Parts: sequence; C-alpha cells; structure tokens
Amino acid sequence: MSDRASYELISVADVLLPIDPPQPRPAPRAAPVLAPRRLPAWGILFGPLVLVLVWEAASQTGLLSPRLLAAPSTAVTSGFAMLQAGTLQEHFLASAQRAWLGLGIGVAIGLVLALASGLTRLGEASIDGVVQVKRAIPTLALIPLAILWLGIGEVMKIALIATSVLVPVYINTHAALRGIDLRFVELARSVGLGRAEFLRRVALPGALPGFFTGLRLAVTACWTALVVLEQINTTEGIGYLMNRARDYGQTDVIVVGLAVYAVLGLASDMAVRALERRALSWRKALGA
Amino acid sequence: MSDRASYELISVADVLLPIDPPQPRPAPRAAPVLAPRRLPAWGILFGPLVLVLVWEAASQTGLLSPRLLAAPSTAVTSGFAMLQAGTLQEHFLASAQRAWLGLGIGVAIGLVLALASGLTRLGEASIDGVVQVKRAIPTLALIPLAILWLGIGEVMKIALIATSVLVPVYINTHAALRGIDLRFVELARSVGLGRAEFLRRVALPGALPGFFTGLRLAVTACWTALVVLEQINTTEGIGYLMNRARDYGQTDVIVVGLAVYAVLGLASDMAVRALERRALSWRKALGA
Amino acid sequence: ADLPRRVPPGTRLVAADQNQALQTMMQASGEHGRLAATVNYANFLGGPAILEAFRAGALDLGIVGNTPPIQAHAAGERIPIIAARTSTEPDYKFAVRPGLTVATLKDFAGKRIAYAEGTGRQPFVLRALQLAGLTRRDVRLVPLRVSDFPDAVRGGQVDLAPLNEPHFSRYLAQWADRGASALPADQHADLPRRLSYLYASGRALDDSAKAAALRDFVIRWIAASRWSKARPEEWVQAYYVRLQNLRPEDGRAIEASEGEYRFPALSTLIAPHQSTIDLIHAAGDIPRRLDAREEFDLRFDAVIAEHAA
Amino acid sequence: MSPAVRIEALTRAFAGRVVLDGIDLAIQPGEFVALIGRSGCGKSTLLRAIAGLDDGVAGGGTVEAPRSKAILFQDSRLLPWERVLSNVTLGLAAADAEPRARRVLAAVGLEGREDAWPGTLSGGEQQRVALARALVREPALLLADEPFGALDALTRLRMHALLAALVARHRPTVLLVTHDVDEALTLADRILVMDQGRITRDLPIALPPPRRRSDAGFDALRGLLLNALGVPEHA
Amino acid sequence: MSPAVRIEALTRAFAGRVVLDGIDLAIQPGEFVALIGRSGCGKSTLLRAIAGLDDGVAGGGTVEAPRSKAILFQDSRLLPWERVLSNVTLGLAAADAEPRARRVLAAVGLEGREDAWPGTLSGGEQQRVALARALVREPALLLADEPFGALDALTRLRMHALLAALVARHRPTVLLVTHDVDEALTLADRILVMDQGRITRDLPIALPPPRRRSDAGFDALRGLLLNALGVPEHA
Ligand SMILES: Nc1ncnc2c1ncn2[C@@H]1O[C@H](COP(=O)(O)OP(=O)(O)OP(=O)(O)O)[C@@H](O)[C@H]1O
Ligand SMILES: Nc1ncnc2c1ncn2[C@@H]1O[C@H](COP(=O)(O)OP(=O)(O)OP(=O)(O)O)[C@@H](O)[C@H]1O
Ligand SMILES: [Mg+2]
Ligand SMILES: [Mg+2]
Repeated sequence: MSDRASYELISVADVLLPIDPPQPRPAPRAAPVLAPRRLPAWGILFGPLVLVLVWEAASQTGLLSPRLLAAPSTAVTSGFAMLQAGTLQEHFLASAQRAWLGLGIGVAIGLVLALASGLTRLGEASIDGVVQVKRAIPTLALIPLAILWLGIGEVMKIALIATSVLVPVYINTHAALRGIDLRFVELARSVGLGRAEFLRRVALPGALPGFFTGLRLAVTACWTALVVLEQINTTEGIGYLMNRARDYGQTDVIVVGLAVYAVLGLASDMAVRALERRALSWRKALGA
Repeated sequence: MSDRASYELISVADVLLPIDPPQPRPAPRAAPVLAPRRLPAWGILFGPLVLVLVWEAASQTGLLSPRLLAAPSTAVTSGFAMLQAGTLQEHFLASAQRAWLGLGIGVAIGLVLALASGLTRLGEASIDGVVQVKRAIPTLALIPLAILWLGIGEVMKIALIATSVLVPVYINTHAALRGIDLRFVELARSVGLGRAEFLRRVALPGALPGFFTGLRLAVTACWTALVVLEQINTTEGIGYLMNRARDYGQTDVIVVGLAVYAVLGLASDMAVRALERRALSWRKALGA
Repeated sequence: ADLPRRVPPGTRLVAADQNQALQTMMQASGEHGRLAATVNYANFLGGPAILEAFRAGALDLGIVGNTPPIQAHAAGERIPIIAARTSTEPDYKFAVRPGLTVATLKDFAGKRIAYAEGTGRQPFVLRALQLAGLTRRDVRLVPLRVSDFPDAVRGGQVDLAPLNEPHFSRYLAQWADRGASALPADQHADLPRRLSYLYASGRALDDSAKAAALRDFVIRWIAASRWSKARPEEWVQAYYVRLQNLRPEDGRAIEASEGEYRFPALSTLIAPHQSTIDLIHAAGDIPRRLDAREEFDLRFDAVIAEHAA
Repeated sequence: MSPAVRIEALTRAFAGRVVLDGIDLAIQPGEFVALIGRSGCGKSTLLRAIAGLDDGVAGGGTVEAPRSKAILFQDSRLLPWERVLSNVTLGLAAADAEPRARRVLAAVGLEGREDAWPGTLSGGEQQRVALARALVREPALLLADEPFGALDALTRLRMHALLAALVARHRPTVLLVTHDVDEALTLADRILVMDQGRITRDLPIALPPPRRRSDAGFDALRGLLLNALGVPEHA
Repeated sequence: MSPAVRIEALTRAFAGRVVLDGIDLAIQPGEFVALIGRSGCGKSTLLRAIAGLDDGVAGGGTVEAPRSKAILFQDSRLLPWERVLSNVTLGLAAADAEPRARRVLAAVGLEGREDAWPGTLSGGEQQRVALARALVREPALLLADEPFGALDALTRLRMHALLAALVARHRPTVLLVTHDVDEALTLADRILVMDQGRITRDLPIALPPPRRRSDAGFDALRGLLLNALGVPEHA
C-alpha cells in the first residue's frame, strides 16, 4: 500500500479554469422568496369567502336562477329558520354521532393496521393487499354485504364509516412509516430499543406527519360517507336531509346542507392542522 | 496570499482489486428486527388470496349460500362467459376511458394547485380553503351542480372524477411540500436558485413521496367514483354493470364486478409503487 | 288548443330512459325508425338525476313512474305528463320475511315495512296502509334504498317489502325453504297498478316543432308498447335476455308481471294522481298541496284517444 | 476602498437568549478571515446573518455583504435526491457548469463519483462535495462553516491548497469558521476569536507564506490563540 | 484472555467496489484503539460491521463483539422529535436513567439545554449530546466515529478528559475513529492506520500518561503516523 504515488495529478490551474477576463455575471435579480411567509390560520378562509361572494352576486344579478341554486343569503335565512325550529341541530347531532364514532374506530384500526403492516413482513403480506382491495371497491358495492352481516342498524353504518376512514389513515401512515430514515432505525438498534419502545420513540413519531395527512382526509370522509348511508333506515342526519331535498328539488335546503358540509370541512381541517402544528412543533420545515 | 499552495492535488484511487466475488449475507438474528425485511412486490397478494380461498371454502361447504353471495368460482365462470361474449371488455373500456382521463386531468390539476398553494401565500389563501370545502362536500351533492353546468355527457363525468381525484393528490403533495426540510430551502436560497429551478430541483423532488401517496389514493378513487356517475346517461361501464346487476339481483355479475375492482385496485397500486420505488431510489428509508 | 302536427326536418329530441327499456322497445319494435324527429336516448338509473338533467335543459322528455312528476312539480319545475300507460297488475308485491305470514293488509299493524321516500314505492306503501285503515304510526316504516329492499327482507331486517320482478319471484323461489312468503295475491287487488308516464319539459312543449315531435313520439310509443305485448317472446329476448343478460325465465316473469297495457286519457288520471299527491303530502314530504291538473298536458288526450283505441 | 462585509451592532437572540451581542466588523475585499471560538458561541449564527439566512430570528443591527456569495454550511447539506454532480452544479447558470464541476470534483478527489447518490458517500466525501459546490461558484464572498472538520490530515492539506489556489486566483473575501488553530494560522490574514456572542480578539496574521508550524512566530501566535480560547496551558 | 473484538477476513463491498479488503483484527478487553485513515478508506464501514449494522451489504468474514456496546455515529444522529434529555436516555432501562443523563449532559457542558429540540442546537452541541448518549450507557465496547470533529480546542480537551475518566472507571474497550493524529496519540493504547480497506499499520503507543506534545517520543510517533497517512513532509 505504499505506492500511493500513482495518483493522478491535477494542477490547480486546470481546476480553476476560465483564464479569460472575468465573464459578466448575470445581472443579480432580487432574490425570489422561496419559502412563503406564514399565512394566519384563518387565511385559508379567503378563497371560500370570495366564492360565496361571487355566488351571491351571481344570484342577486339574476345570473344564477334560484330555481337552480339558492343564493347564500336564502340559505342563511333557511338555515336560520331550521335552527330556530331545532331541526338542523337534530339532523346534525344524529350525523355527528355516527360520523365521529366511525371516525374514532376507523382511525384507530387504520393506525394499528398501518403499524402491523409497516413493521412486520407477515403483517404486510396479510394486511396490505386486503386494504388495497377494500379501497378499490366502492362503498356502494359493500353495502349489500354489510347489510347481510351487520343488519341495517347503526352498527352497519358506523362499520362502513370506519372502513372508509381507515383507508387514508392506513395508506398515509404506512407510507410515512416506510419513509422513516433508516439512520434512525440503526440508532434504535444500536441503543438496543425493544419493539415496543421502537414503536413509541421512533416509528410513531416518524410516521406522525403522514398520520396527520391521513387524518385530514379522514375527518371529511366520515361525513361524506353519510350521504349514502343515511338512505338506510334513518330519518335523521345531514345526509338524509340532503337526499330528501334532492328528491324534491329543495334548493335552499340543499344549500344549507352544503354550507354545513363546508363549515364542517373547514373546521375539522383547521382543527387537525392545529393539532398537527403542535405535535410537530419540532419540525423545521418549509410550512412550519 | 500568493502561492500558499504547493501541494499536489490528487484524485481518489481509481480501481480496487476485487478479491473474492462478494456475496450478499443473510441478516444475523438476535436483536429484534426493527426494520422488516423486504417483501417481494407480489407478497401483498397473500392476504387477498387467503380471503378468496376462505370465501370459496365457505361457499363450497354451504356456510355461505350462493343466494347471498356467489362463490369466487362461479364468478370466474361468469366472468369468463362475459369475456367470451365481449361484454366485460366493453364495459371495462368504457369505464377505463372515463377513469383514466379524469385521473390524468385531476392529478395534473391537483399537483399544480398544491404547488401554487404550498409555495405562495396568495395561492394558499385562495386555493387551500376551497379544496377543503370541495372535499367536505360529497360527490353525490355536487352532481346536481355538475349537471347544471356541464350537462349529462362525458364532460360532466370526467370533471367530477377529476375533482375527486384531485383531492388526495392535492392534500398529500401540499403536506409533503410543507414538510420539506427548511435546510434545503436555505441551500436553494444560498445558491441563488430562481423560483422555477427551486420548484424543479427542491420542491418537486422533496414533495415526491407525498405526491406518490396521493397518487395511490387517486388511482382507485377514479374508479370508485364511477359507480355513482355511471347511473347518469350511460349504458356501458363497470359501474353501470354493477348497478344493473343490483337491480336484477345478479349476484354472480356483482362478484365479477367486485373482482374487476379488486384486480384493478391491486394492479394500479402495485404500478404506482413500482414507479415510486424507481423515482425514490435515492431514499434510504425503512421501507426502501 | 291543438297540438302542432308538422315536424320540421332536423327536429331533435332527447329522451331520458331507464335501464334502456324505452330505447330497446322503440328499436326492437321498429317504431324508432318511423319517428319523425331525431330522438336520442339518455340512460339513467334513478329519478333525481333525471329531474336535475331536465333542469339543466339536457332533456326534452322522459319515461318515469308515478312520483317523479310530483317531485318535479314540488321543485317548481314544469314537466307535464303527456302520456300514460297503465297495467292490469299491481305495481309491486309485498314480500314477507322468512318465518312470518301476513294474510291481510290489516295484519300490517305493528310490522316493519321497507319504505323508500321519493320513489314509487312510497305511495304504494302509503296506499296499502290507507286501505288497511292504518296510519303511519301503526307500523314502523323503515327508510331504505330501493336496491336494499331484497337484502333487508330476506335478512329479516324488515317484515314486509314491496318488491318488483325478478326479485319477488326469486325471493319466493329461493327462500321457500326458510319459510319465505308474500302477501296473498288477492290482497293486492286494490293497490296501485303499474303506471308509466311520459313527461316532457315545458320548454319543449312551448316549441312548436318539438311539440309536434312529441306528439309523434307518443303515437310511436303506444305502438311500440303494443308490439311488446303482442310479441312477448321477441321483447323478452331483445331486452331481458340479450341486453340485460337475464335468464329467459326471469325475463318472462318480469314481462308477465306487467300484465296488459292500457293507455288512458290523461283527464281520467287527474283524480287518482291527486290522491297520490295527497298521500305524499300527508306524509309530510311536500310542503304544499299540489294541484294534479297542473301536471298534465291535456292537449295530448286527442292523440291518445285516436291511437289507443 | 469600502469593506466587502460591514457589520454594525449586530444582535441576534433565540427565545430571549442573546447569541450575538452587538457585533461590529468590517472585512476588506480579498481579506481571508478565520473565525474561531467555543462551541455554541455564535459562529454559525454570525455566518447565517451575513448570508441573510436568518429572517425570523429576533435581533437588530446592519449587515452589508456582496450579492455574490457562496456558503459552506456546517452540515454538508447535499440534496439527497440529486446525484453528486447535480449537487455541485445546483443553481450554476454558466454554460460550462458541468465540465467545471467535474474538474472541481476531481480536484477534491471525487473523480468517478459524479453519479453517486449523496447518501452513499462517506462523511468526508460528503464534505468535499459541499466544498466543490462552493468553490465551483467563484464567489466574491465565501462563508465557510468548518468545511474541513471531517477530513483526514492529508486530504485536509490538499483542500487547504485548493482553497488557497482559488483565493490566489479570484481573490474572494473569505470568512472561515474553524476549530483548528493551526488551520487558521496557516490560511488566514486575520483571525477573530469569538466568545459568548462577542468578538473578543481581532488578530492580524503577518506570517509570510508558506507558513509552517516550525516557523518562528507560528508557535507564539498559536499559544496566544489557544490562550484566548481558554485552553489552560496548551498541551 | 479472549479478545473483546475479533475480526477475521472481513470483506465488504458496495456495488462491487471493495471497501473492506480482508481485515483481521483482535482488540483486547479494555484496550483503547484509535483508527485513523484517509477519507473514504473504510473506517466507518468497519465500525458499522463491528456494530452489526450492515446487513444487506455484500461481503464475508467473521465479527465477534460484545453485546453491550455503544455507538457514536459520524453524524450525531439525534431524533429530531425527542428533546435533548430523551435523546440521551433513549433505550436506557436503568431506574436512575434520567438523573444520570442530566449529570452526563452537565459534564458535556449542556446543563440547562435538556429540554431543547435537537434542531435548535449548534453543530458542536449536537455532537456533545451524541457523546452524552454514548457515555451514559457505560458500554463494554464503545465504537466512536469522529466524536470530537465539530468541537473547539478547549471543549475537545474537556471531552477527552471526560472520556478518559470514563475509561479509567469502567475500562470499556474503545475503538475511536479520528482524523486528529494528536488526539489519537493522546488517548490511545494502540493506533491502527487504514488505507484502501486494509489495516496498513498497527502501532502500540507506550507513552506514559499524561501525554503532551512536548514529550519525547510524541513528535516522533506523530511524524511516523503523518507519514503513514501520506502527509509529505509534515507541515
Ligand atoms: N434555532 C435556534 N433556536 C434556539 N437556539 C439556537 C438556534 N440556533 C442556534 N441556537 C443557539 O445559539 C447558540 C449559538 O449557536 P451557533 O450555531 O451559532 O454556535 P456555533 O458557534 O456555530 O457553535 P458550534 O461550534 O458548536 O457549531 C447555541 O447555544 C445554540 O444552541
Ligand atoms: N451505502 C454505500 N453505498 C455505496 N458506497 C458506499 C456506501 N457506504 C460507503 N460507501 C463507500 O465506501 C467507502 C468507504 O466509506 P466509509 O464511510 O467507510 O469511509 P470512511 O473511512 O469512514 O471515510 P470518512 O473519513 O470520509 O468518513 C467510501 O468511498 C464510500 O463512498
Ligand atoms: Mg456552528
Ligand atoms: Mg466515516
């Protein structure tokens, strides 16, 4: 090993070419802002607000016939009337119970499945494909089977909500788990972490960003699933309300329903993101 | 500071002499295996396969009456008959055209929106909330509006597929963008990357893992959306087939439909993951 | 006022079809080729989407059961009925869950009955209750999607479900061993008969070219319907067997369940239609009592009388 | 001649903890300044302030620095999804960016590794890629945060030589953070000692090149600096 | 006494490139071995092989090493989502893990930073947390990959002293990768020089403690080692 002398020799001059007079550098432009400044949490309301204003304007000027789509202001009046009559609250609570119970169960199962499948070979072999198949099959096609096994009561509805909520949680958490930096796994091995501690200290926190993304998809999925499910053995719920309004073309009620969905969607997304910001406060990321 | 340097500049040794052909070593087993060993791509078929076998066994032993759910073998026979008659292909192609066109458009729009919203304040303010509202509203409730504006033709169906496919692509890509390590953004600034180059060299590759997760959700969403959409002004498509089979209680056709969904789901997921593995080959991650 | 008769060349109609039945019947009978206007068919599954398509101006006419015109009316849309086809058979038949027997309509008291608001089965069930002298409070109406009715009744989730063919016959045949039964046929005698309406958008009716084309369509439709009864085997083959992939015996059962067709004058339907409206109104689904007369375009009675005789 | 870098009353604080405590500093064009100081005393914070990479950090003061600058971060900070060569050419607009990058990579001893993923490089190799990325730009101001920390003695000498050659050729202003007093003494025209957010020593180094440990004056300066760093009696 | 670490005919190759080329090595219990060598010569690869962290890498040979070992990675490798204290106690089962960790953190000069996020630490601070994490475990074998690279002279001396104290107390076997020849000479009982995947020098160091640069023999060994590393005439 002593003949190190056989290395190639590169002279400094070769390296540092352009010998010719210094080239005119491209004019320095004002540095572009690559990371956007932080938007306040309510900032995302700007878009929806503009939308509602445009809609209202279109309704007022007659561009949009109220026969086709009620104006937001009409919907406010109708919504207020429904609130005063107490019907809106009833429908909302009926749906909320189903949606949130299904959400809780689905998120828990999705998380457990993702961990089992992400961290063990047998788990992946048995779980992953089944979840892929499940999510490829439309809920509408699963309803007959669900009725067969679980009847037409609340159990069936909550089960179906849970299975649809499970999918984004599973996929995102699983993908995030699979994306955990191998260096941290090595560290875990080198300090002799057991499986449970590895899960708690490395796998879960490492997969947390993915889990939250899945959760964001889940918190709205649990509500949208209700439109179909509340056609079955119910007389209460936002989904039921929407279906009946659609049957009889009650555009004002439809718009009230849309507003409920929109508010729910925005509120739950903002809630999850607030949670996420707190849980991931250690991150030094573009959007942090 | 003139000639501080008189050392030779050399490059690293070129070739090392190979001794024995190196062999891959089996992993020693003692400490708990924290990172699961790699499952071959077809490994995820294990779960679905077991499911089908259990189902067939239940059918054969009479535990599951064919009156309730046809056996997989019956479905194979029916499916084969439908293939020979050419009807299955026709339905498949009709759906595939809608699904994939919608997928392509939705993925493109989702990606662009995620970039606009993830990298600019104005973009986030105008886009993000609207997407949250959109995804909170069930497709079923959007159909009336879509019919109103886009009619009952293919345009309406493809637009609705695109908007539902857009959601997971947007959410996942946006979240991944927001999770890009700030250190890379600093690097980009320090080497004076312009916006376009920042996008191409840092933002896009950094958000790619999230984009792929979104894409995985999208490739099945485009098909499941069809069950509802193919109730409108169509006479062909897997969704139409399933709906009609339900109308007439053709359990074997329903199972053929389920099988088509399952195969599609597994195949498209595996395709996206193969693509992902290639695109992310630089990753040293738990699941790489 | 009389209907215009001249159909200018180039007149087009778009017809809402359900399960391709209209289109197949028109084509298999050869009547489609005799139409004066160019007619395209848009196939749908389910009523609400048809109403929305009308609103969007995408449709000129459609074939539906007895409730969609009421829904359209309630929604403030003008889609008058331009022709009707009644059958001698009941619209649906009540299947009874395995292990239970229900001998008369009066026995409905206290039972769980599958119920689908916004569909033809709603007035059907309500009428049955009315005939039995019961009110909604004497039974449990279980709201379900129509497509879930067979599953619900065979799984015992409901005691009674109004089924159509082939589900009704298949239910009795396949679940006889578990004690599947039905409300006796004679108990169905006073229940609503099968009823199909052709209805057309007010805008098409205001357009003299389209109105003439619609008049022509009604003539051809009556002929095609007659053809299907005159050549039931050809109809079953063309539609149920070839197009819908059903077994011939299923197809025949469905065909038989439709009984004989009649094409009554619309004026004679106003009273029964009003009572259907009243049933639904009493159920609380429509905010105000609608006037059935507004839902018919009686100008078509002349052409119906001429061709239905 | 106006200074290349001018800093006045610079303060920076994290969560109330003052890290830069009123720094005044002027660096002349072409000057080679070494910055040494205890771990955590604020060297990287100062460099980041000069580089303009600390928006959002509390503090005040003025910083003037040329537009054209290159930064060598304390971590090598390679984009893991770009191969070595692309990491070096990142943001380089020149038409001959690629051949130039290849030459610089060869000079840092990484010929043949142009197509490797950064994740497959050894620690020292990664550091050399980062060095190549900074050198290939030929900036007016080079801010280098311990660029040689992970290198062995020989490679380090070679990198010193490479840097010296670049400096001789293009005469950039250099601010080099290092923990190696000998390195500072060999390379710099001026050495700053930092402590608790202040510059406590500002030492011009007038030794003639080539500088060697055995030179008269070298050891004396060495002792002085180690003393300034608090090393009791330099072992 | 059987050796604490025994390595025979160890080979490792990445994508056909041989990185460890038939290494034979025995380290006695309690021995303090320093490993020096060119950047990219295979030092980290050897450490990872001893630590058993290289499944999937092609190669052969046998490695025997004690179960109880601690590894200091070349990057400090702190879990970004755990605070400093939790990073130190990671996987530590002892009942007094936390007070012990606090003491070690104080010893590395990070008292009061227990609740900081790793991302807010300076480079040297991060390295010291990693050092604390390794030292708090009192392992039978300590594998340290350039643990002092990012530290200033004074802090480095303090860390040397800390390590020496630990070694004196628990007598672990130590394998220390370093680029600093003086560091190796001050701390080690034996120095290995690696080159292109082989161990080319195996040098016992018999200097009595406390060792100083000014000692007789120190300079000679220093010259020998620099020569082995290829530094032409040691500057
Ligand atoms: N983002 C931050 N948040 C909170 N504290 C920070 C942050 N960045 C740096 N600090 C603290 O500021 C002090 C100075 O940090 P700096 O990185 O400038 O040190 P340094 O002199 O470069 O040290 P080293 O030689 O170890 O790299 C350190 O105590 C560090 O913990
Ligand atoms: N995963 C890998 N894939 C391919 N090549 C690798 C990989 N890991 C290391 N190498 C190569 O193996 C060689 C030895 O690497 P190693 O990390 O052992 O070097 P080292 O002696 O620790 O160097 P340094 O002092 O720079 O840290 C290097 O050339 C490196 O590029
Ligand atoms: Mg620093
Ligand atoms: Mg190394």
